[in-house]
Amino acid sequence: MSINAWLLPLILFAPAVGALLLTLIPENRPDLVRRVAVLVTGISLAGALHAIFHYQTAAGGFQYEVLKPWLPQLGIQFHLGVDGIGVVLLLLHALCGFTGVLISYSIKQRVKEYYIFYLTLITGVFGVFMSLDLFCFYFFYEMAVIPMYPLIGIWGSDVKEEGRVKYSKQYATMKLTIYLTLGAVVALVGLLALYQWTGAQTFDIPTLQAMLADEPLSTAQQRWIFPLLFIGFGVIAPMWPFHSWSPMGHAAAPSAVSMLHAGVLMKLGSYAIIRIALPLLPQGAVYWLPWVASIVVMNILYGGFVALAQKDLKLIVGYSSSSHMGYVLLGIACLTPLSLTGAVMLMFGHGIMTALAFAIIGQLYDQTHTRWLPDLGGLAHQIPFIAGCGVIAAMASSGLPGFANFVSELLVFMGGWDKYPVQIVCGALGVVITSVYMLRVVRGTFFGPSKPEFEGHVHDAKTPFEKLPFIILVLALLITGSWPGPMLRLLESSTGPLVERILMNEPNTAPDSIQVHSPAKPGHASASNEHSEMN
Amino acid sequence: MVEAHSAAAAVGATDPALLALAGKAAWAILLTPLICAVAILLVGIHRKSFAMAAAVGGLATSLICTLFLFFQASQGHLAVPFEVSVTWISLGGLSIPFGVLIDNLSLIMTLVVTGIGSGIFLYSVGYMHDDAAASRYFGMLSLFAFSILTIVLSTNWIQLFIGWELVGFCSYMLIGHWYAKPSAAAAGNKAFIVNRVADFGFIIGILWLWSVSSTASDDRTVHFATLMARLPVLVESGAVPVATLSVIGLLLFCGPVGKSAQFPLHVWLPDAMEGPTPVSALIHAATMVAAGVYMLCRTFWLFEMIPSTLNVILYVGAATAFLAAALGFAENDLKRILAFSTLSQLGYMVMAIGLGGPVAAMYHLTTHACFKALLFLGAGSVIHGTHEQNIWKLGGLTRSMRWTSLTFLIGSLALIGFPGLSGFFSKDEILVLAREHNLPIYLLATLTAGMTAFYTGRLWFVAFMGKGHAHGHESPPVMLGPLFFLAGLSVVAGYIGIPAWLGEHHEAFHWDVALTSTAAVAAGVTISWLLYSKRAIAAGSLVRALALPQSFVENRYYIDDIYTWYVQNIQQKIIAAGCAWFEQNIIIGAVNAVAALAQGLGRLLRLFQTGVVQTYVLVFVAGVLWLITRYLAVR
Amino acid sequence: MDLSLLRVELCVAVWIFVLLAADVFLAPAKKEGLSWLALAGIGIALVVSLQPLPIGPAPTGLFALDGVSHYFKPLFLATAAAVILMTQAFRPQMPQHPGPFYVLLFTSVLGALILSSIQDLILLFLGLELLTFSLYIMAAYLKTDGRSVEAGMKYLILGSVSSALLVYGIALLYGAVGDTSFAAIRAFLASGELTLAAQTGILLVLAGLGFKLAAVPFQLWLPDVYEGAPAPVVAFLAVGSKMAGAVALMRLLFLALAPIQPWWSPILASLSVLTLLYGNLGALGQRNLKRLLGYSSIGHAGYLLMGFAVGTLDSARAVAFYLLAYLVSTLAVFLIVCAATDELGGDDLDHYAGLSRRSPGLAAAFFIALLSLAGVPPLAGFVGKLLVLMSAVAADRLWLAGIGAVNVAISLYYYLMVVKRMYVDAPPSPSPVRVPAASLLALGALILLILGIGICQAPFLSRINLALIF
Amino acid sequence: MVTVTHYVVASAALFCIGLAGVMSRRNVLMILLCVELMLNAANLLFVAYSKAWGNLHGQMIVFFVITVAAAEVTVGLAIAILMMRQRNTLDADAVQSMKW
Repeated sequence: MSINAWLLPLILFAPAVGALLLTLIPENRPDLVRRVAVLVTGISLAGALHAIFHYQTAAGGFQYEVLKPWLPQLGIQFHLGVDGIGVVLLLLHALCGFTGVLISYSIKQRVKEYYIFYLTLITGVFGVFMSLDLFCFYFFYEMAVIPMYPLIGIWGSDVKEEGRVKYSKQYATMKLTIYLTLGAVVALVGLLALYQWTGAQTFDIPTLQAMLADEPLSTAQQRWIFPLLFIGFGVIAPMWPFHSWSPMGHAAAPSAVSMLHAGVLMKLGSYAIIRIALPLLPQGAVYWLPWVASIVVMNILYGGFVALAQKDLKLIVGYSSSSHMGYVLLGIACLTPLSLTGAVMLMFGHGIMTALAFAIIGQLYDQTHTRWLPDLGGLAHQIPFIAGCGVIAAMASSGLPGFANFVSELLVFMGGWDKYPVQIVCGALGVVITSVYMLRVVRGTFFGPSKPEFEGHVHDAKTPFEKLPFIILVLALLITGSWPGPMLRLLESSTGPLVERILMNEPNTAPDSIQVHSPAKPGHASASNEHSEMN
Repeated sequence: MVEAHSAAAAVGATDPALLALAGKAAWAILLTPLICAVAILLVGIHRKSFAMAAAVGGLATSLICTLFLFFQASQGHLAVPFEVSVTWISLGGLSIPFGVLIDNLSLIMTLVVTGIGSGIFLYSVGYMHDDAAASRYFGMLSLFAFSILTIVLSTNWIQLFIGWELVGFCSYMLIGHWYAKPSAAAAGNKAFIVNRVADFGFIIGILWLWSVSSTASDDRTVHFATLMARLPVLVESGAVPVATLSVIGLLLFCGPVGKSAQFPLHVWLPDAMEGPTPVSALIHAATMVAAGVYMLCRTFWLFEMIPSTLNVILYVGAATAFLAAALGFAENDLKRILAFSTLSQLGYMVMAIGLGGPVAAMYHLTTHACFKALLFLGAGSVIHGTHEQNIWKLGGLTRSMRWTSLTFLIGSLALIGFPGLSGFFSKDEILVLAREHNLPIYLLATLTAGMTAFYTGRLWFVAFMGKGHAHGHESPPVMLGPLFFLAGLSVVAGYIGIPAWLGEHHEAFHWDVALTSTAAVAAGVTISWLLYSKRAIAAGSLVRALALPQSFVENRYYIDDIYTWYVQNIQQKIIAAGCAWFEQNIIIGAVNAVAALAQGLGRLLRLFQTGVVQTYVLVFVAGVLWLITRYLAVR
Repeated sequence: MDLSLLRVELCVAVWIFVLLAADVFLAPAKKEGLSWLALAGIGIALVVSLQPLPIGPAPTGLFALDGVSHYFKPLFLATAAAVILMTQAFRPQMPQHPGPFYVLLFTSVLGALILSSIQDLILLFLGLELLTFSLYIMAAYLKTDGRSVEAGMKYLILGSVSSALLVYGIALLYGAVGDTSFAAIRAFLASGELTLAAQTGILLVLAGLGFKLAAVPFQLWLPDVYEGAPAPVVAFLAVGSKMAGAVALMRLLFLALAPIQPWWSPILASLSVLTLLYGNLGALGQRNLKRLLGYSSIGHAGYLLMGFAVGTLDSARAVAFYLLAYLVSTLAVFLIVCAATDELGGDDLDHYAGLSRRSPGLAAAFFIALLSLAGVPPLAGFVGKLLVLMSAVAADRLWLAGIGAVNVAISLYYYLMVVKRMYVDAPPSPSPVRVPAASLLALGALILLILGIGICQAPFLSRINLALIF
Repeated sequence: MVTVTHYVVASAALFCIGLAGVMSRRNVLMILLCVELMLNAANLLFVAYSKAWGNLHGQMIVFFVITVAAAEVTVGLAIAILMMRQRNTLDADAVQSMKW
């Protein structure tokens, strides 16, 4: 049996098994706990790297598929598989998860419980990125949300403003959990409606896609379901005005959780939109996306302006994330191969960048016990390495060429220019705003004269092991940013056909052409056959 | 993957072996500094001497390769333009190459960058010898060299933009090299953000241009050569209206306005003097700020189609030249005077573009790069020797720093356009052009030449000639060497036929223009001599007589204040604070309100839960009655 | 009459006498053993109940041992077993004489077992009364605890009023139909007649069953009784009694009232919405864990009603699955509550502060059980809710499913408030909570079941699909 | 002649009286008695319908109801005694320690 058949389960279940193993390890062995966590996330990372290097770009489509019946009575299958988009996000998550485990070495309290929740969270997110069955998808999606609650509630920190508590961590984590769950259940209703109205008695995404290509839902139905899915998933994306859980959630979370949260969790929303809402509801997408394109401009500009007004480092990066996810949504809304590729690339780039940013802020906070910008300053004297990484993160965030963010934002702009020039111009303005607040952060934190209160007890990442997470993230940004070709080809193999299929559904196109362009893949056809036998 | 293709039609075929070698050399020019930068930042960050050696060696390699190509091309062995490139992004219909375009224009600019750059790198070895973070400095310097070469050798708009942004980053890092100084950190931020604002227009322009560049048969392109061939056809056929192209041109011009510090985005350049002086020389005098002008020359085929945009460029350039020169009058900081002078000279170059003379602009760019780098290095030498930048606290340097003063004098003379020196020739080209096309601008430019002479004279007479109290020591040979080298260049640059190389057949010398400008220069120098050396006129009384313009100039026309006011009061206090208020009270407030609503609704519902059993019975019975009255249906 | 149909009930009935006798003859010091005796009885009944169904024609008459009852009977017995284990864990709080308690429990279980097999309104009434009478006493079992007596009193008065209404409804229905058997009622309704008296009768019967299920507006007794009654009794109320009501309602709706499904469907739908909102909104801001669980149990009744309102076979199966998931999760929760109340010093939420520091395993089990109640994957409750919502969507009641879905998010809030106490707040003392080994074992089994049902749903659903055929 | 309708009306009246009593009387014993009234109203209805339909189902139920009613009163009295012991009152409204 080739490795491809069990690659995805390996990636998925390594952290889960790790979490189970941790339950058996006594609490007074934190080193062992950490080592197990490093090991299992390392296995996942290796698996994700293997997946991305061995993905057959020429063949495209879903690969490394695993198909097992799960709940055959309802047509639910345990169906895993990744296409170009999925494999990239898998890598993103593996990177963030692995570096997050390393960054979490600074957690000293209740280490065992922490890693159990953390690994559960990682499992959930992996599951989402590789699920090809709506049930599987939702299953892992919710699973990824819940561990956030204790992770922030126990190990987080209150968000303070001038010494007063602005958002308590309890408030932040409860809001985050409930908000995301609310979004998820709204999406769930949409998914169920989709399942029902399709009449296919299957949750299998490729099968549904093939069926809907032949017999699409009526336009009215699509127009109903699409906003349910888009808003439901948009909450986690996070789409304006449903974003308010995110900055304070980032701010209250412990650094590794912020990394995962801003780096990966927020991508679940946009990924779900790309994976489910767009291909299954093309007409709904065509109908609603112009509205979305205008709303997300609010994300970009508004998020940027609010970030300008913040003084808590994590809140700044938090609002910046909500601003930058606007580009992702804009790329989706523009719905061209270029913009969609750019959007996914940005999901990757922003994920890594923001993970890096939160790793840095975490290091700062652990040592200085403050994230309040006016209290900081001159830290480049004490922590030159981290300061260097900070400059890199700020520059990546500002869209400096050489980092993945530049390529992706450029692609979004180029791809969207024909459709929504005004929105693109506003988006480009957002880049300017980003550099304003990012440079303010860098200057306020690292530059300026050395402050006596930090001297002597703020320590740089010195050993290679301490530097490792930062180096991994910086390299990921630089490699994909300076030589984006391979990753773009990977993404294009999936985004191209996706957009093509959707645009087939533009009202002015003859419906006959649909069938020509979306032949059901042999694998999927057999999947649906199996399913019909089960019934 | 690497494809080399040469437009060999021009001067016969090139020998294939030479072509291959030239391709390798071209890549080497671009990539050696990058490799050195990476090496320095990765392994040399704590090894100062390695960093210095790598940086200097890297750029020297580039210089050698450039010289090789230059001689091959000038001898006619190598047909230019000549291009090697790889595909950086290829996605659907979009193809963005990354490569090296070698032609006369890029060769001359590459020579400027690598030649003057090598000198400055070498100079830095001395200048930064005692700096603890010299490795980072040299790493950034190497990265800068790569970035500026990316612009210079660019084959397309996107590559140009990439280099454009990267030089901005390097400039940011180098201005803020001494980050412990708050003013340096602030200056770095300012430079980066002002450039970002300008680049906003620039990238929109690029996007727009790209979007209109498709023809029936071909995809859109950002490639210079393709666009150059395609745009006239598109304009003629009406597919791209001239008005659209004019707007695109204006947007593209935003880039140079920021990078070349044209009015009103010039504010960052004086502040950028917070960086180490070699940086000011290389980045903020010779190369990066000239990149805007270079870009306009590189893409002049676009701008020559849109006269209205050229007009805007002309006036912006002229305004910058004049206003910046006036700012030089009131400045007391040695480097800032040079910075205003740089602004003014950049204005000249941009003006030349506006007048339709890219060759003149490029000519002036080259000579200016030589003498302004010389002036800055000289200033650096002064600062290195005296640790003082205020001209009034200097003085008498001709005695203590003889060689520095000599070279500084040569640079100053070249700057003011002393006949026979390089600045004289290049400025003359521009003035001739102005007189041909636009008389008022010509007069303004001549006046500016006089003003240049005045503030340069002031600088010289006060800082170098004045009764010395500053007892500096002369700089080491590693710093003096580049000074001599650049001084030599400043002298000879006017004689080596740069305009001819750039394709302009030199016309007869315009004595009238030359004489007029020389007269203006002479007047400027004389006045400054009278004021500051001879003290024939009391400077104070003159200042009092010109009180209003004086305060206007001293405050730099209040432009900085306007920007500061905007940032502090509009951006932060109204927009950002307003959004934050909206966020806190409306968005978060609405979410909290929903939560409170749920809680409140729960509390309201629980009003039934009185704990009194008979209430419960009552509600029970009421419920039954409600069911009966509501759902009883007669069939 | 074929007594083998009654085999489970007979077992339980016989064991009532065994228990009585043992209670009389056992020395007071050995009364502890009664719980094991009771467990043994349940075990025997459980084995009997798991015997395969006799193959034969669809049963007629008052009582039927069909797929539905065959599915639910083991569940009732398992509930009873869990409640007995809870009494062991709850012992410090219980009176010295546990004998009558087990007798009452068995009587109650007998009522529930009967309800799962009813084919006739008479048996519906009798089963309900048998189930409820014992519960009145059990609710007031802590004779010295004022709140327990108050709970018993409230439950008694509301219960008797509801049974009076139920009986009156049966009388009206009998008047309209002339018979009380489900088959006759079905035939009557199928003929298209639906007199006002019959409608009123049906509504009154629904109100009586709604009382058992705690449907709004018949739910007001529930929070008070949950708060006051002893925890093991609450567990039986929450699981056994509610499930019995649900089975009876299911049988009534699908066997007798099926022809007028379009009539009762909207009624139940509106009750469902009200119940969901009342339960979940009311639970916000509660401070007593048992009271909170009371409101939450009203919320769960809303989902059950939603399944009934949809009125399809799939929805009935979804309800059956939901009940299974609800059973394992709720029993796990109450096992912990029973075990912890004494050591923690009470059953307010604040008493649970820092439980995860004191007993990490117990807290983790509580966490999992609560999340299962909230409906979070990969736990049993999630699948139950999903099935109910799916059945609602399948019947084109998207809005109903939407309200149900939103309530998931609301309910998560108060469950997480419990989690917050356990995981975030500091413990008042570091001493671990001791749990009897048997309860611990049962708890472990329940947690495994919660996970197992949540992850491998297929065998359970197959079992239900086979059992539930109307 | 006395028809079924008369019995129905009478039983409804009886039922309503019982219900009103449950809601208005405060003494637990009185409430239980009123519940008895409601149950008996149902009994009356059963018997009347039994006569009208000419079958014995109704009459059969009546016996069950009577038995149940007796049991109910027994349980009720037991709880009332507990109430009396603890609170020294039979007032149902006085017992409201648990609410909201």
